Amino acid sequence: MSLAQRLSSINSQFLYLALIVVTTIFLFPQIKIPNKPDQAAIDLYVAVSQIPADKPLLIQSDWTNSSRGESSGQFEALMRILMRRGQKFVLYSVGDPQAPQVARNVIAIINKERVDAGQQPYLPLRDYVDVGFLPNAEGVGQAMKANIRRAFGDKTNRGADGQERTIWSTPWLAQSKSVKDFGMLINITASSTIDVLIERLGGEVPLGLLCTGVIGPQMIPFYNGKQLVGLSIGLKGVYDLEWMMEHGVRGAQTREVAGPDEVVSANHPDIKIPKLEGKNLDRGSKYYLSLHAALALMIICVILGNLTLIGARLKGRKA
Amino acid sequence: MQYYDSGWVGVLVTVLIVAVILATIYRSTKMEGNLFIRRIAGLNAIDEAIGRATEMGRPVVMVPGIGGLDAIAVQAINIFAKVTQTAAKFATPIKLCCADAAVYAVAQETIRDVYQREGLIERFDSEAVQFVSDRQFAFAAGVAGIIRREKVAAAFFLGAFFAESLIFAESANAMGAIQVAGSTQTTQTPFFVAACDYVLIGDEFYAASAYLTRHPILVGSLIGQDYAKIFYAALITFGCLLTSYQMAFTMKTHKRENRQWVALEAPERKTKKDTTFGYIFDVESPTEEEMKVERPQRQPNWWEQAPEAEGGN
Amino acid sequence: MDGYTKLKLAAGVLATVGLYSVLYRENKFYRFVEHVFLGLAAGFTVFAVWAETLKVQWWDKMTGSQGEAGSPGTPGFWAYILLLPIGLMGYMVFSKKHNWMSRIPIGVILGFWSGQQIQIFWNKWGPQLNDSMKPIIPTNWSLFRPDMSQMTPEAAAVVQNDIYLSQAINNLIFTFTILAVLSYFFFSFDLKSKFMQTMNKSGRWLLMVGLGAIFGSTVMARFALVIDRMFFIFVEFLQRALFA
Amino acid sequence: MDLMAQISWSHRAGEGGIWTMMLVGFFIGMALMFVISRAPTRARRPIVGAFTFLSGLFYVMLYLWPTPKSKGQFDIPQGPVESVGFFLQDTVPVVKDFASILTAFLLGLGVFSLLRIHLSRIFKGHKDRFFSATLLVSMVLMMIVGYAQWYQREFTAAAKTTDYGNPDNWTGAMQAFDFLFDGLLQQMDAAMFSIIAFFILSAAYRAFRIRSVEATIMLGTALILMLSLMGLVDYLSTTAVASLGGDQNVLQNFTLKSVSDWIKNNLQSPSLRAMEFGVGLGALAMGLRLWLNLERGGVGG
Repeated sequence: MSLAQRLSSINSQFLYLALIVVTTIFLFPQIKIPNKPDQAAIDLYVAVSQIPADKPLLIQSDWTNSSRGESSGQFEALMRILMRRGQKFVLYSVGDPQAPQVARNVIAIINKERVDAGQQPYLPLRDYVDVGFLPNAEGVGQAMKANIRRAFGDKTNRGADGQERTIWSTPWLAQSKSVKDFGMLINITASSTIDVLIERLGGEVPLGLLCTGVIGPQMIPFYNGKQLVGLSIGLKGVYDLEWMMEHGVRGAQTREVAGPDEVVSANHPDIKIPKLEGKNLDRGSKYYLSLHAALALMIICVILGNLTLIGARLKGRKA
Repeated sequence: MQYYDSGWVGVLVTVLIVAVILATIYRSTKMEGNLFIRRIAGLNAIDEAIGRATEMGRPVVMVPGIGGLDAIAVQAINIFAKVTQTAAKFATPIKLCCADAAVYAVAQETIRDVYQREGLIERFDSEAVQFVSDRQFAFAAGVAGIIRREKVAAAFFLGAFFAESLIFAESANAMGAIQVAGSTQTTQTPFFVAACDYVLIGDEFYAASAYLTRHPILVGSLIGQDYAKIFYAALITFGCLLTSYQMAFTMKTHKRENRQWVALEAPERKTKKDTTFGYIFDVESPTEEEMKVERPQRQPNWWEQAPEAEGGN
Repeated sequence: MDGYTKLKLAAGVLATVGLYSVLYRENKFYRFVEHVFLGLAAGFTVFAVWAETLKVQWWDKMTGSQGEAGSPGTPGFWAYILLLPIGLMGYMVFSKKHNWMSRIPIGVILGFWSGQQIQIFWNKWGPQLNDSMKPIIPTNWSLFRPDMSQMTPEAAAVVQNDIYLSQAINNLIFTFTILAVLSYFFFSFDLKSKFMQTMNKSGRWLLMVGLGAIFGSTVMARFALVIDRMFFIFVEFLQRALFA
Repeated sequence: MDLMAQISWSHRAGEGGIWTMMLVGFFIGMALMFVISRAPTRARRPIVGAFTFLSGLFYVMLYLWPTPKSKGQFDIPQGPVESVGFFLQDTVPVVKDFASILTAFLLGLGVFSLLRIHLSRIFKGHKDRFFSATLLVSMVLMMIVGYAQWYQREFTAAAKTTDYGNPDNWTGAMQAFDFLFDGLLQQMDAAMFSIIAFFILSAAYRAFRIRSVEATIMLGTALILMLSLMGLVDYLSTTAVASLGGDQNVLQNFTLKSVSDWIKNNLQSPSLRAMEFGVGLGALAMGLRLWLNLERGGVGG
């Protein structure tokens, strides 16, 4: 058996083992890999950064632990951005009964981080409201369009004083009577809940999307069609967000000399968003090197797989 | 409200497409003879797959996706009904795994119906159609287990599949099964293309029932869909040319301000939004002034908050 | 880290290893974990169907709530009970005589789905059609858009609105792709003309480009998840919990 | 219409009246069901069709009927057009849940299917009976623990004063639920999800070969996209292009990132869009056939 043949008939169990080894080893070295964020992610970041501070956001968090590798990094980054900017938001889920809990866990972790850094934690009712799980994605979309107050109903949150109060009792939600009164609706999802949103709330409120790499390609046409103001896809998207938080974004027109890592947005000629202070690089940076390794392994596999095919063809040509 | 500005165009187009589909259905029910449908390789493979399962004496597994009960699941079950029809004749055992109780109910009803109509009800195994789990990955684990334990010889994965598609495809591949797959989720199609023998791409899936049964209503509906596609193509071509012409050779002399056309000082280059189609598609929202309506107020019911209290503390 | 947390992590790791063992081959350990998985999932569904869906969407609305201090409560809308017999008809599927009745709840569910298809059609596809009408005649015949960082805002605005040759060519490719792929999905016409056959064939090839691109970007998602699992096993469990 | 207005659709909670009304409603429903079950064979299809049509009609009307502008909660509609519009808008929050409520009622069928298969395995001494028993035990355990902790969380007197968000206050049932759900079920979800990565690797190795033009095109695009996701490779390609100098503007278009973006925007996006156009039309046509009871073959009968 020639080497080429042997290489192209590897038992799949060896490949599986190789993947485990490769991804694990590269989790440990901490290297900051240079990055150029996607324009779609830049658009999302800029759009979020430009929402007036007094306009609350709607955050539809539909991910669970099964897509933790991508979604939790995205949600963490989003929460950090919003909290640093002091943006108020309404958090709800339609995708899975378990989604609110994983979101709460992330908020608790980031709050701890904030307290450790000497900042105020983000508290229910005061800084955000937690609507929890609303079953039936299509129905919720329909109802939000018709009447957002009835769609969310009389959900209560426990305030800092330990009292349960209805979410509509918060002063910063008083002016929000319809979906149109919100600055943006951001969906963090691993499923097709975003389709439901585009179908039912498209045009009512700007839609932003943080999705997994699986949903991503399918959503690019909707981003190009301006139905989404921006989107961050998968682990690369997480790293993009972390990178922009760490280095800031400027428009192609602002002529100040910037660091080599600063992000330049082609779609926003005269914008200047400074870097955010505090912990910016987290899960995206931790996993990115392993992702490289895994992708490299994949490419090697494809090449090996093709070796015999090419070899056999060459042989056939000679004969 | 939805008819405001150029909003009526959307309603009109929708109604038009619906009308065309209904018209072609009507027309084809009146026509005689077999209507043409282009070859769809994945569907021709059904008999080959079942034939092999029969030879090997191993079961055929069918999965109608993991979505809830909607047209996609119904379409998948329609195709499976056809598969079952052939399998029933050869007494090949089938396994139909569902991820939704409502889909399970439909499948159970339909599959039994197939055996009944073929006069082979004694071959119907009431456990052939089973509900596995409605949690995505529990379902994936369960079906992968079934595929491996039952050593299936043919596998049909048709419907709304998400990430779990590859778990099924590779498990079936490890068993050496012939696989026919198709998903309306475009993101899963490449994985099926890579791992399965035959794949239905895009709306070949929706064309399948017409292809298999040649029922005039279904074929008529397919023709209607084709007309709609031609309409799309024509609209895109025409829109493309008109937009190009307007953006390249005409200038903008007026702009719209507060619902009034105001003359510009100097003509400007048109952007996409200023072209005819840009105007039609980009529906302007009404101003607050236009939205204002005074209506008499009714008394609130006892459980409703009085208007002034709304939103307050 | 307390004992309970360690135990919980250990159980998670064990379950992960159990499910991964199928990669080697189907075995008893996998079969055990698989059945635990299916059982837990079914149990959770039975719990969630009442606690998360029926209680909130049906029972609470039907029975209403008594007001507590300050709030007047909500009335019960008893007519919701009428949904129950409709739902029960689904169970007729096992009856030999009345199994057709199970089609009624199914029909209602499908009816709602179908009605919504017509309702959402334009909102989803209209903007897509609009975006597909791209200008293919350049307004500026130089190949590329110049670097705008040196320009005054007025000059930049003009440049931004111009369509350069490269952009026009890209738009032409875009339009051709969409038409070619669309032609691949014509089912009921026998494409006899040479032109249409070429369109059809290039449509299939361009479709493969699209699918390949999806494959390429989706791979990232899969690897991200396996990386996260390894992070869970080796960092969260072994490094931080067991050998901390 | 007058008769409809006479019926009180709502009743104050917590009084006997609401239960009476529910009971009456239930018996009316069951009586209707009985009447329907006596329907002659040829009336069956129209009955099912009527149910389907009416359900679909709601959303079609919602789309076609002019939506009243800025409807306030206590506004009285002016004229018949607005009356219908108001009615439709007010009914959306009620009707939206019907489908999911009915689906939830049908879950019993699924549970029945599971029980039937696994109980028969246990009693018939199937070789996998031990595993079937495992399944049933974990199912029952999860159910009991789930409902127990839910009850403690929502309905006990202690729930009003205790903050169960804090794990220190958890009861035994809550701890058990956390272990089963968070410790096992969720981890299994994640494990099964991540297993796909392995399959993708073996599938790519086995099937991603340049056998035909189509396969080669797909493989080539996939490789470019994968490389572009590697920030390091992308950075190197950008640096390499920049170091070549010359006419920067032109060469900039041939960095890995530019090429992959170009593919995404000018080839992937339109080809997927065209495919989705077809799928969208397919769904619309199928929806139309189901709504109007025109579906034939298989499910349509």
